[in-house]
Amino acid sequence: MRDIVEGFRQAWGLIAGGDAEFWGIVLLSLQVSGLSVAIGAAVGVPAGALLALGRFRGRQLLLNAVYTLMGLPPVVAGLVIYLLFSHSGPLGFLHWLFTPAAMVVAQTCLAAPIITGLTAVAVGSLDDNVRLTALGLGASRWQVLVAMISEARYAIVGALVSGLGRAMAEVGAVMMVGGNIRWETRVMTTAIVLQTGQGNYSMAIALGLVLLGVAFVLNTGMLVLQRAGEGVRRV
Amino acid sequence: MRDIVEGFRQAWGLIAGGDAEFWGIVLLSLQVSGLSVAIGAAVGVPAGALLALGRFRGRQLLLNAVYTLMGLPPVVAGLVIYLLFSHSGPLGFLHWLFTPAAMVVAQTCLAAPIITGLTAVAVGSLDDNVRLTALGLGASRWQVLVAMISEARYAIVGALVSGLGRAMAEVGAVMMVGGNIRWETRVMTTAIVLQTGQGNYSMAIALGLVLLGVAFVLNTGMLVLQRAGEGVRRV
Amino acid sequence: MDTGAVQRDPAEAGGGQPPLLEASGLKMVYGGRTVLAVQRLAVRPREFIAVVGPSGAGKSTLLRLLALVEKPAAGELWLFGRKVWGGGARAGEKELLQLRRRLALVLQTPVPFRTSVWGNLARVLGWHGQAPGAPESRRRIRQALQAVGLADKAQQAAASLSGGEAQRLAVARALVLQPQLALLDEPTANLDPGNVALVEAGVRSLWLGLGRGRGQGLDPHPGGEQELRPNPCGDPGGATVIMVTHNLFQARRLATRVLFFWDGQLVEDQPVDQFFTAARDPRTQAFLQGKAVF
Amino acid sequence: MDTGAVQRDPAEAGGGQPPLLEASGLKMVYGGRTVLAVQRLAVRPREFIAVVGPSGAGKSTLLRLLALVEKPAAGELWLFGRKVWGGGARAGEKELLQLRRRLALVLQTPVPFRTSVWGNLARVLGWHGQAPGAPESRRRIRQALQAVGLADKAQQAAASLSGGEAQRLAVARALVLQPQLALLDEPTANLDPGNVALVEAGVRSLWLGLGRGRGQGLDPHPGGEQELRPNPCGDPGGATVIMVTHNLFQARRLATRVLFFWDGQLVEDQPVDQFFTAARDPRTQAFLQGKAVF
Amino acid sequence: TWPGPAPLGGFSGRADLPVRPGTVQAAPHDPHSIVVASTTSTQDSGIFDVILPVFEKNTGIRVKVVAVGTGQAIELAERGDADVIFVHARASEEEFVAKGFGVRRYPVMYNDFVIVGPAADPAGIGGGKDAVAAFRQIAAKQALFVSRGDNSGTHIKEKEIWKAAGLVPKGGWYKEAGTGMGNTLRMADEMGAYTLADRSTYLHLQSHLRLKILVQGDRILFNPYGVTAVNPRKFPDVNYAGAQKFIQFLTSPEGQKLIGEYGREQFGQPLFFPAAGSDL
Ligand SMILES: Nc1ncnc2c1ncn2[C@@H]1O[C@H](COP(=O)(O)OP(=O)(O)OP(=O)(O)O)[C@@H](O)[C@H]1O
Ligand SMILES: Nc1ncnc2c1ncn2[C@@H]1O[C@H](COP(=O)(O)OP(=O)(O)OP(=O)(O)O)[C@@H](O)[C@H]1O
Ligand SMILES: [Mg+2]
Ligand SMILES: [Mg+2]
Repeated sequence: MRDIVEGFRQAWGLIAGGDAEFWGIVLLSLQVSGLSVAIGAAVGVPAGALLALGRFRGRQLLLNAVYTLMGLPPVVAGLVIYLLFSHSGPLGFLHWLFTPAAMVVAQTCLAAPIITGLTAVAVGSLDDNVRLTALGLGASRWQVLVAMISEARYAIVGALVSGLGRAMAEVGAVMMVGGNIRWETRVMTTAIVLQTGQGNYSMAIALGLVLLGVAFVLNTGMLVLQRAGEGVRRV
Repeated sequence: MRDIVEGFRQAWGLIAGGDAEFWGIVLLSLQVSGLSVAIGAAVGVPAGALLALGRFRGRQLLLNAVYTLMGLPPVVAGLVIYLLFSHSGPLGFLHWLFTPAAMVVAQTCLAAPIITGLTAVAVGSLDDNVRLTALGLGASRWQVLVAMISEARYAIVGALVSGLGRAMAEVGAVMMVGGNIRWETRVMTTAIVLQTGQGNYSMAIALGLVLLGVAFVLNTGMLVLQRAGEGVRRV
Repeated sequence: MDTGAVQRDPAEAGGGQPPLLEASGLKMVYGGRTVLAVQRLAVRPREFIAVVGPSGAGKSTLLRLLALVEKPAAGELWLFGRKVWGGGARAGEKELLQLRRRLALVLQTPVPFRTSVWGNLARVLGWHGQAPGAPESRRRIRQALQAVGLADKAQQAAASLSGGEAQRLAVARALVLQPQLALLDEPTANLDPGNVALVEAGVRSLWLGLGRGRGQGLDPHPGGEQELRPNPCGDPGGATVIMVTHNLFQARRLATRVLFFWDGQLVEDQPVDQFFTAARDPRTQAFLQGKAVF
Repeated sequence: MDTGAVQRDPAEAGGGQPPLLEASGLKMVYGGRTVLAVQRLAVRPREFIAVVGPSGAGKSTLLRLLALVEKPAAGELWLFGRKVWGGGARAGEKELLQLRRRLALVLQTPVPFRTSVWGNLARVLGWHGQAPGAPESRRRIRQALQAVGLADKAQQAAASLSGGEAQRLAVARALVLQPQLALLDEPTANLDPGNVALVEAGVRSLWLGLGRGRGQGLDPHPGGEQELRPNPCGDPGGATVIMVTHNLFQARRLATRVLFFWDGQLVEDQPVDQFFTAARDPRTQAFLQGKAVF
Repeated sequence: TWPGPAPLGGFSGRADLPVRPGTVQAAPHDPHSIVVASTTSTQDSGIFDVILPVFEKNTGIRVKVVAVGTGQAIELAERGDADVIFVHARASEEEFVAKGFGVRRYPVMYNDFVIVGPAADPAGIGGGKDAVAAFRQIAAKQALFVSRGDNSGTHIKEKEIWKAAGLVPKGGWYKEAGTGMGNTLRMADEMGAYTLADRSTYLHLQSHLRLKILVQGDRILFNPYGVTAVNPRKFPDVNYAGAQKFIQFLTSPEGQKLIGEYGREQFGQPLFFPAAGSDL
């Protein structure tokens, strides 16, 4: 209990203190997770909408597969990506292992299924009349897709928030492909693991609180943006 | 690459082999994650609907907080739960630490915010006329809540699938509070970490594949149930 | 909790025909715009009121306020002899619910619940504490579905109904409750003449208190000839109806009194005959001639 | 891809008045139930067709099929001289889109897109490749909003419109496209007489090809007196209109021909005068007397 | 002592450049950095924070520590993803060299394992020095014992002691945890169980634990750390020169002095003892 209280105090100290290493870690976390979610959204939102709207064979199976990948264990993702990017792996020539690039790949693999699956749910929950209206007014398939995404944007922001949560909280995969190298690939979650391992519980909790704080600011930003775009909206 | 291929082969061997320890691990994973999602749903679905429908002060803040907790790092959750249940912690008298009970608590803490947040999104995306219709026909607050949950059930199943994904994939927290004790608290994810740490990559991948297979079956089950309840539904 | 709800002066409440509903200074504001401002409105039991007016005049807003599903920005509202809003007070959630249980609102947009047609009615009865499987409930559901001509679609998924079918389902959900006050927002807008007649007959039966007694089913196809008369047994069960309609013929056919709204204002409030023959406000006359566009 | 679409015999296509639309054996099945089965239907350019029939007769289903937003279970459909469905063939996605871009469908349920009223129209124009900010686009949007009386609500969030306003927005979204074929599903069901007149005038303008030329705006308040005449310049721009309505007066006012559906069957297909005076089928007569309930 | 900046030829141009976070683009063939595969317990001891800044300042070579499980650390190097391994599992290290992946193992330091347990000491092993006897006692009393169970250096040592005791531990009293040192200690603490721990991790977590050191100082409990460069003949683009410099530094007097002093201030005793040139 003492550690929890102490953690709050230390969290404040970290934020107020302006330590370069600490802020570097926060920044890297933001960059890696932010980029992952951005890529995940660029791929997952259209893919999810397609899965919801398409009428191709195997659609339901594919959708189930995406749902299943929401539960991809990070260590497995990390391991597979490690094997791909390892020196003796097929993508070893890129020399991405133990760099932020590989971490972005790993987190994208974890965030993308969540964004895809939840976008499919969001678009699939829309009244079918939205689709018929758009089609009946001359929208092409892509225009229908964009219109449906726009109509479901409230729920799609929820999908992005979930994807971001997954990316930011994740540790197994980035640990594996990033290596938690100080000054280079150490992010908040791997730093938390390190502190926990060294018995610095209160520091681990402090970092966790900071991470949640960062997530809170990001989420609030997303929601404010979304609400601004919404015009009048009932609550 | 060889490891990946080998992983598939070994996954098959595990499933066909009928090894008692392996199936015990699978069963425990199912029990812990299943119970966590069940508890998370029992709490999170009504809570999410309330967050979406309520008009109390601080609602938006609370909603943002729930979204933020979607990104709670498992290690931090594990650490805090460890401190609470440790012998010197306030809940130490329960002696839950390093038993499946503590693992259920940990996974519930991780799954519940996801289920709550996504239910809030699902219910909040419904047309306000659903609420007005129910109220205008004499539904009480709770009856409105139940009706809205029922109308949003397609998206709420999506929330449950996400929560299950999080619970099943999670490792940091169950490792910390469960201890990955052989025959007692070892679940699939902790077994994967153990294999990975020993450099047994193909076995780790095999276990990961089995885990995904289990998740696939569970998800398909949920979706089939949901669709059966739906009667006629456009796709 | 219930401090906001005050019992009407018993003397007045027991009087000949105390108002069932009374509103004064009732106001609704959306996004800074006042879309409804009713100086005074009183409705006595068993009235059949038609609310007419151009699109956007605030008719649906009025109905939502009277059904207690939205809170007015200002003003007082008394319903069933209870003060609901006004003077800084507001009724508690529990009292609001009790009052709402005596009325039924049919929105302009029918919202079928995602279950079967039968299930829609069963759910609504369930809200009122009626076991949906009980014989009495089943009888009422069957009767309500017959009244709107949906008896043969009872098992169909409500989400797959046609526009007019969905609208009739919405009316049936209100009829099955046998409310004391029915608030209907353009309940026949999407219906053909035959079904309009059917739904009108159902609403009139409710108004007249027919079919309230056990076993006294509604005539599903009342036809034009057979005139409906109030319940001869003196059953006080007849309901008050407030119905928004853009169909002036319908207003004339059904209503005892007509309210005309214009830009959120109640500009004309007359018994039905006067309304069509001796409207005072020039805007009403323009509207009756189909020239009023708001 | 486009193998299913066959150019009509050029001789016939160039003939006096080749059909704009031709259907035979068109059938739609939902959940095992045949809800529409049209033996034969041909529509020539510039016709104004009213589709009437009891609730659930299949009118909306027909419109969705003719707008190519749903695929029939069986049958042939030719549109704009192209074969869309039939004989095992089906038009490719690209061809379907091209054909759909020449028509506009207004559903029975208006679905406002979650943006401003103006944004709704701008988006629709955008789909047709018109830059929404271009002066010509702005002129057309303004004109369409005026035609339905929503000009002063251009900046309001479409989701907050009243029932009738939403319906008029849906009509405006079709008008702004100036389609060759307008498929309207009860576009005035939720409107008061004044707004009905307004929307009817807008639809008639489209039919007559008024306001198609640059700068030749629609008269926003045409009033009852001033008769609308076809475009005197001989502009072939007039549209074909197929409109579902339950309002028989409206059918009489606007249509040149009336189709009567009953339980998925086209049982009466007559020029407007004959329909009201000399209907052949007894079901039609019952319907006209308000007695037909399906 | 170790000479000043830029002690060795070849990197003089860059040696005195300050190393700034985030500026180093990591790539395995980068001559200005090396990847060291090590174990979590080594990293958790915190010794890298003391050694590495001095090495980096001296040589201008960035050290990237990747701390993973022992088996995984060796596996990493066997795939050419590391330049050096720095672990405490002598048999595995020697096998690594024997298979040709490593050039040669150099002893660097040692610390020791301790047998910890509840203060009440139900098996009555306290005070002694004989680890094998203590293990026999625990087994005889069926007192709770938590094993790392993860094939780490610590686990391998534990198995060695059981073997020396002629026992195969089994039963409800013997918990195979399969987790890290910190977790294992927490678990033993909660359960009132015995366990084998490396001194450094125990000292780090001491303030959170009720466990006491009961047996220490037996020679079998020595925990030697070795460093091995990855063979450039197996993987031509490993940074062999950098690896050599790292090894030289660890085994140099300056490096050895840093190691010997680490922990004195914080814990009142050193965590590691220099062992360069010894046979550990
Ligand atoms: N998925 C479905 N399963 C079963 N029946 C369906 C389904 N979808 C539509 N129907 C039925 O098809 C029939 C025709 O519907 P349609 O919407 O075309 O009627 P309509 O003529 O437009 O009626 P209205 O005037 O009420 O709008 C209706 O009876 C409807 O219940
Ligand atoms: N959130 C909002 N912001 C601004 N204006 C609103 C909002 N909600 C409703 N309005 C406006 O309130 C007015 C009254 O709406 P209401 O639905 O009561 O009209 P109505 O009389 O029922 O019209 P109709 O006959 O078209 O159904 C409309 O002009 C509508 O645009
Ligand atoms: Mg209205
Ligand atoms: Mg219809």
